[in-house]
Parts: sequence; structure tokens; C-alpha cells
Amino acid sequence: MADIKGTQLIHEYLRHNKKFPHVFCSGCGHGIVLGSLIRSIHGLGLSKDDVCIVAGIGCSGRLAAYVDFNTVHTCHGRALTFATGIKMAKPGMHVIVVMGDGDSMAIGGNHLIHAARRNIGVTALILNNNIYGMTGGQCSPTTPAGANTQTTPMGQMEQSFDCVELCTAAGANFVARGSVFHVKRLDSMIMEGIKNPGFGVVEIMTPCFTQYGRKNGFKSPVEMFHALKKNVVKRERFDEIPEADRGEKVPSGIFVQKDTPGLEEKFYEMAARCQGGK
Amino acid sequence: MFRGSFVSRDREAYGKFTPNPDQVMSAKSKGKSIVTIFPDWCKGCGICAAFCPVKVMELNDQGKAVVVREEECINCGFCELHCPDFAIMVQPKVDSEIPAGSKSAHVNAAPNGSVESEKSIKEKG
Amino acid sequence: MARPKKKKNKEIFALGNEAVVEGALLAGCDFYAGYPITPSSEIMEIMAQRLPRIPNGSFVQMEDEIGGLGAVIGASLAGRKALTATSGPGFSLMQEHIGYGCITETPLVIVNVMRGGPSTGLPTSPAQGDVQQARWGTHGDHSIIVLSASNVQECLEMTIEAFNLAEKYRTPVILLIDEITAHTREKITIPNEAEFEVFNRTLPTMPPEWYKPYEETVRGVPPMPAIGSGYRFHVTGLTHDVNGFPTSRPDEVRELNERLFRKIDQFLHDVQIVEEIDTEDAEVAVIAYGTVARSAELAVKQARDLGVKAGLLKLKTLFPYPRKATEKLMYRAKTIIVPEMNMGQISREVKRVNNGQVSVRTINKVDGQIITPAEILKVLTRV
Amino acid sequence: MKNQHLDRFEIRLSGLGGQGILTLGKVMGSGLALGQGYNVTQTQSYGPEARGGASRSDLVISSEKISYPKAESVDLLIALSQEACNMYYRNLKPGGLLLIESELVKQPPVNNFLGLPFTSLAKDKIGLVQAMNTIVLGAATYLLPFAQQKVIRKNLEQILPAKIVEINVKAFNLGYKEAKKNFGDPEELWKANSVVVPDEDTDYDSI
Repeated sequence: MADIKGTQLIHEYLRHNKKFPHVFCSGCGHGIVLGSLIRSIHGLGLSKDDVCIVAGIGCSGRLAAYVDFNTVHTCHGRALTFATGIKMAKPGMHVIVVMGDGDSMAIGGNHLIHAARRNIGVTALILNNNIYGMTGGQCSPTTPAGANTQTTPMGQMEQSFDCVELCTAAGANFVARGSVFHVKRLDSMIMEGIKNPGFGVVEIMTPCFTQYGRKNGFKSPVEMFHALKKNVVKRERFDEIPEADRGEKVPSGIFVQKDTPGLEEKFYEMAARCQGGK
Repeated sequence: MFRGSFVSRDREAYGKFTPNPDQVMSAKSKGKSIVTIFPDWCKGCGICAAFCPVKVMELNDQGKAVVVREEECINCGFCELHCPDFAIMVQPKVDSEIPAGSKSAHVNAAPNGSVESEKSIKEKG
Repeated sequence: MARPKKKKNKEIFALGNEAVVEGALLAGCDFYAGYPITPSSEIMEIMAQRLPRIPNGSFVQMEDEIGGLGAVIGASLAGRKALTATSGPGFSLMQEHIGYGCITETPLVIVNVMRGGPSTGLPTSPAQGDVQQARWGTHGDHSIIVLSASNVQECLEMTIEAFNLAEKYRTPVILLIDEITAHTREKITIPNEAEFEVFNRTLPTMPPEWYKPYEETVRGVPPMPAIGSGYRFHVTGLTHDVNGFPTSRPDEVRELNERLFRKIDQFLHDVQIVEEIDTEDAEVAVIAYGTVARSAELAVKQARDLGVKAGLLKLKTLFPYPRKATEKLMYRAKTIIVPEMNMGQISREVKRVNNGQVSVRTINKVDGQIITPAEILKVLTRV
Repeated sequence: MKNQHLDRFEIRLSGLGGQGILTLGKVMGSGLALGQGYNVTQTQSYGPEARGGASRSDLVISSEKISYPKAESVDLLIALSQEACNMYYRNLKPGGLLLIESELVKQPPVNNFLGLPFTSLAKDKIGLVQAMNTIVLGAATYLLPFAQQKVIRKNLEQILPAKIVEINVKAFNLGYKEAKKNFGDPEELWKANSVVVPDEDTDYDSI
């Protein structure tokens, strides 16, 4: 596998006994994230057996079934709890959690902040498409104000969550934001996230044309990619932009990178002390 | 308050993608690649056609991407990285063909029998 | 299956909750995740003390009961024997994941120390209100094993049993005890390792390429490898085919759902544990479980002294409901009395079996107090 | 020494929170169950009545298998506070003994009671108020005709953390000695009550 790359490499990791093409809509960014994840795992040289992908419910939840790792498709919002169990039981396993924005911050919001506080050594990829895609386009905790959705036909009135700030405040060890347009940067963020000890979060901006774009004035998935290209800017550049001109722009990059050991490391260290000192 | 990147309904029209001229003109790599598209896997989102700096692909009348100007390809890798359906493969011409087995295996990868209607399943969420 | 045999051995004076921990550790439990709730908290507290001291043991306190059971399922998928304990409100929160455990056939044990309800109810008083919830709490038709324990020694024995059944049948097992038993201290005997059987899940023996995670076997229970052991497969809460991938094909869906029932229903003799006391010639019989069975035992003894041919069927397995044992009892008995600390949950099952043969009397008490022997005796002597 | 046969003997320990009632119940139960081999169930009250100071622990001791684990009609009621004494006196069966903290229970409900100033004893003679419950254990061991002083003391030594064993053994001995000095022969005290429970029913735990 060493000398192959690109799409060929990705195919090495796909489960070809699953039906392809995958379930995602045309122009959905989730496939790009899947590719990026595979490249990152390959880039880190991890064995397929040592990687466990835990996914929640929703479009992002379907991602796990397509890759040839240990994969678990869990209940809505609860992926992090399963991942916590797996990581505590098998601390050597690289546990990567794939969640959507509603999955992680609405129904699973409590699990997200506590996983961050607990600093359990899993890496969470939060696929933020600003909408509940699978259920038909209802508003999610990251739907921007004013946006049209099935449940906000007159425009979203609530504030939205900033995933990066939320996870930073909750104490995550690694927090980053990328987008499916800036794939190479995304690859390196995911790799950093997996390498980093403790709880890591990578928020990935990904477009949902079918449920979000069509209702909010986008003519094609391509337009949404143009929007990503324009609006997702490196955080260094974002900081330079005067606040008034920021508009729809969001910063991307690595926001937090600490090397506090994860809960599982601390626990087994303590357990070794208990067993040794008996 | 955080605002997502897909905010406005009355947003400005997005300009056409203008590739980096240095990259485009790297004549060194021009015409040295084979671009393959698996039509069974392509869903016709058009990302590859829209963002290809040298317009190698186009969408055909069935809405799927096809290679029309392979010789222009500068092997920038954008389409491969951004194809959500893993349907595009860019390979160096030196090998003159796709390595054994990989093409046919991937094109006809759909399993026999496992009929799914996942798209129709509406989940709690 | 060999039940733990009693023999003079190490004795301790322990709470019901402590006995659950002892039983779990004897059965090989090495993972606990949960959320504290009265009256089950002692289980968690003692586990926090004990688990770091055993090789590979791990413990984590989660943010809620949903997380607790989620972590338990994750650990079980990773090859651990995992336990969580809770009580009323926490048990309600866990229902979602119980269903997940059923469809993914994940072995796990949930101890529910029943307290007064509904809602926050009576946190420190006993009740038996969660019986039907344990059976039918999670949505969708499913098969599950529910056990109960009536004294501290049984807490230990039934916890071992719960782990064995969970591993054997790849299913969640719920052990229902009530606040009285959980908070009663009694002398219990800890059996030697040789004195009871510990069952571990069947591991696949075929090469990983051949392995199909949900394939039918002779017992109906597919072998289960741990995550990370070389068998890479997909686990999903969606209805899946034998390969573990989601399906909606009617034949595959039916096959999965029927097998989930079949794998337990073909071994009812192994799953259904009852204890019969003076039932051979009983004309009036009591069917009881949990702490109430203790009162019933005394009442039956007192009734016998008074010349009433009374008997007791003590249920240790509540679901699948021990139909055969109940039918056997009804063969002779004219009246069946079902005392419960609820408004009639097991009596429902008894009446389903009854089919009009005998008269079924219920004693229901929902005031947070245990049903006393005198109350049962009163009914026993009147009929 | 062979154990006396017991059918069903019930003890209720009650008092204020912080007096160590629950520990006392645990230690006494453990001594009788593990040390002397009786069947013992020990339950305790939780909940609203346990808040606001009241605390209670029940022991049922029997040579036979114990069916009903809670105390129904109490043979020995130990009340270490006025409130507890008032509340539980009615559960004391006819002929049962009442042991009180004589300084804290100022108004005993009957004239026929046994009392010792346990708190003062702990303060003055042991120098540690927390040892009060162990003094009660010593006194109770003296009162219970089937309890063996040596066995209970040995069990106490085994289950307490090493740091506090010495002071507690001292307290236990003091309680035993004081009871012996003040109460007279326990056989005499129990004479009216044959220890075997007559079956008066329904006076169940109605708290």
C-alpha cells in the first residue's frame, strides 16, 4: 500500500461488499471527509485493526459503514459515550468519533462537553453542515440566524453554537476547524488530532445542498463550495480582518493544542500504582 | 455570536474560480496524467468540473463528469481530493495503464444481493 | 448450567449492593460505567474502589445514565464484561441503549435497584414498579432476560448468573433488586472459584475473512470477537443483515428479529430459574419475587403451621416469564396469590398463563413499605 | 461456648445523625453474624426521616433463616435521643428492654428503662466523643444474653482500621463494665421477657 495514493489509496480502505456509491447526496461534503479521514489514518501508518470509528446518527452516522476499520454505528448523540467505553477498555485503540452538528451539540451536547472535560483520548470529527440532513432539513444548533429550514420557515431566530469555542471552553485538549474545500489542511488537522493525546475535536464545515443550500439561495453544490472557499479563512488572516468586515467569514486552523494526558492514561497509571502498591 | 459560513440568502454572486497562474502554467507536468472517472460512482455534483484549473472535465448530458481534455491535466490533484464519491483517479502516464485489478474491481464493486434503500430510511435525528 | 453451590467458605457481612459487586467480580466483570443514584450508589462506590485494583479493570463515572450504559456497551464490544447499576429514573434514561444492546447482541448487565415511582418518587423506599419496564421499556419488539434477587446471598448468585446468561446468549440482562435487599446487611458466603461456573462469550474460530458477525449458528447465538482482535466488522443499531450492514429487505429483517427471540426461547429451561417451597401438595400458592418473597416464605410457613396447604413459587427469572413452572403449580393449587409492591405487574403474567383454571388473587402495596408476612398470611388463611 | 438458640430477636438502634448509629449497627451485626454465626439482617432508615437528625438501624438476629428482614416488634430498643425514643417506643414489644442515653433522653416514656450517660462517658473517660457508639456496643453486649463479649470485641478489632482500634476497644470495655456495674444481672432483666417472640402480628414497621 505504500506507493499508492489518491483515490486508489482510498479504495484500499473501503468495504467493497457495501453498496457503492455511498448514501450521501450529490455534492455532499461527507464523502470528502471520509477520504480525508482515510488519508490521515494512512498517513499516520495506523493498522486497520487499531482504528475504531464510532459514528452517531444522521448522514454522518452512515460514514462508518463504508470503511474497513472496526466500526460502530451508535444511537443518536451517544457516539461519544460508546467511544469512551471502547477507549477505556482498549486504551491502545485509536478511537475516532464521527458526528454531525445536531448529533454532537444538540442531543449529544452533554456528552460532548463532558468528553472534553473528562479529556478521554478520542478524536471527534464534527461534520457541521448547519442542518439536520437525514430527517429532512430541520434547523440544528449551528443553523445560522435567519436561515430557512423546515422548522424555521420564517428564518432561524435562535443563536447558533460555535463548536470551537464550546469545546475550548469545555477543556478539550485539541480543537481545530477545517472545511471540505481546504482538504489538505483538513488532512493535517485530522492527523494532528489523532496524534494529540486526550480529547480532540475537529469541526469540519461541510455543505448540505439538498436540505440547506436549496432553501437558502444556493443554485448548486458548487456554489456552496465557492462559499466555503471564500468564507473559511485561516485564523491568522481572520484575526487581521477588522471586525466589521468579517461578515460570514469563519476562522479555521488549530485553536487549542495541549498535551495533557488523556483520562485512560491517567486511569491506568493510577491502576498500576494500586496494583503495584498492594 | 457565531455565524456559519452559509449565511446569506441574498449573498453576492460568487466569482468564477481563478486558478493560480503559476500552477496552471507548470508545463512540466502538463499532459503526463491519465484521468479516469468511474461513471457508476459519479453522482454528477460538478465540483471537479467547476474547480479544475484547466477544465479537464465537463458534465455530460446525463449529468455525470466526463474527461474531455485529458492532455491539459497538470496533476494538481484537486479533483481527486474533492470528489465526494471517490470516482476520479488521476495517475501518471508512465505506467500507461491503471495498475492491475484496481479499475475493474472498483467499478464493479457493488455487492450482489445486498439491496438497500438507505436513502429512503428516515432516521431519528 | 451449574449454579453456584453453597459451601462453608469466606463469609462477609455485606449490603445487598456489596454482594452485587462481589458477584460481578467473581463473574469476571472488569468494567463499570455509570452515574450515581440512590439507592444503587454503593455499587458504583465500591466498584470505584475495587476495579483499579484488579488487572485490566477500568471504571468511569459518566455524565448521566445514558452515557453510563453507552460506555458499558462500548466496553463490552471491546471484549470486556461490563456492568452498570442504576435505579428508577436512571433506568428510564437507559432504555434507548437497552434496545441498542438487544439488536447488536451485546452482552451486558444492568442492575436496577427499584425504588418508589413514578418519576423521582420515593428515592429511599422500596417498590417493584419497574418489572414491566424492564421487559418492555425500550421501543420495538425485543427479547430480553430479567432476573431478580430476594436476599443478599441471592444478589451475589444472581449477579454471577446475570453475567453468565448475558455472555451465553449475547443479550442485555437486567437484574432487579429492590431498595430493601440492596440496603440490608446480611452474612453471605463467597463461593470459591471452583464452586461456580463462569461463562465467557464464544469467540470466532474462523479466519477473519470468513467471519459474518450476525450469522445463524446452532444455538442461534453468533460468536463475538472483541473490537481490535483482527475481526473488523460493522456494528449498527439499524436492522442489519448477517454481515452487519443495514438492510430493509423483509426476509433479512424477519430473520434477524426472529432469531433475537429464538436464541433465548429455545433454551428456556436454562434461562428460567425458580425456587419452589412446599409446592408439591400446595392448594394455595404464592408467587413472589424480590424482598416480598421473603415475607411470603414466612407467611407460607406460618400458614402450614395453621394447617393450610400453602406453597411458594419464588421467581428468580422474571422474563422470559416461567410459564412452565406456573402451569405446574396451577395443576394442583386452586388459588394463586401474587403479592407485589406495585399495582400488579407480574400478576399480569400469571393471569396470562392462568387461562381461567384457578383464581388469582393479588396483594398490591404502593406505599413505599414492604408487604409483611402478616398481610400475606391474612389472605392465605382466608381463601 | 455454644450459641443460645434464638428464634427471632430484634434490636433497634436509634438516635441523632452523627452519633454513629449506622456504624454501630454494622459492627454489632457483623459481630453477631460473622463472630457468633447467627443469621443477622441489618437494615437502616434512609429518606426524609433520616434527614433532620434522626437516624435508625434495625437488627434481626436468629438461629433460623430470616424471612422478613425488618424489625416488627422490638426486643431491645436503644434510643440515644429524645426524639428517637418518642418515635420508636411504640415499636417496643411488651417485656422488651429500653436502653437510653440518660442525659439526652430527659423524659423517658416509662419508668422501666436502663440508662447510662454515654456521651459524658465518652468525653470524660475516653476523651473522644466519637467513641460513644462503641460504649453503647459494650453496654448492649452486656445486656444481650446471647452475645459473647470476647467474640464481639475480636470482631471489632478486625473490622476497624488499625489506627482507631485501641481507643475503641477501651470504649467497648468501658461500656461493658459500666453496664455490669449499673444494670445488674441481664438474666434477671430478661426474665419477664422469654426472648422467644410470641406471635403478635401486624405491629409492623410503620414509620
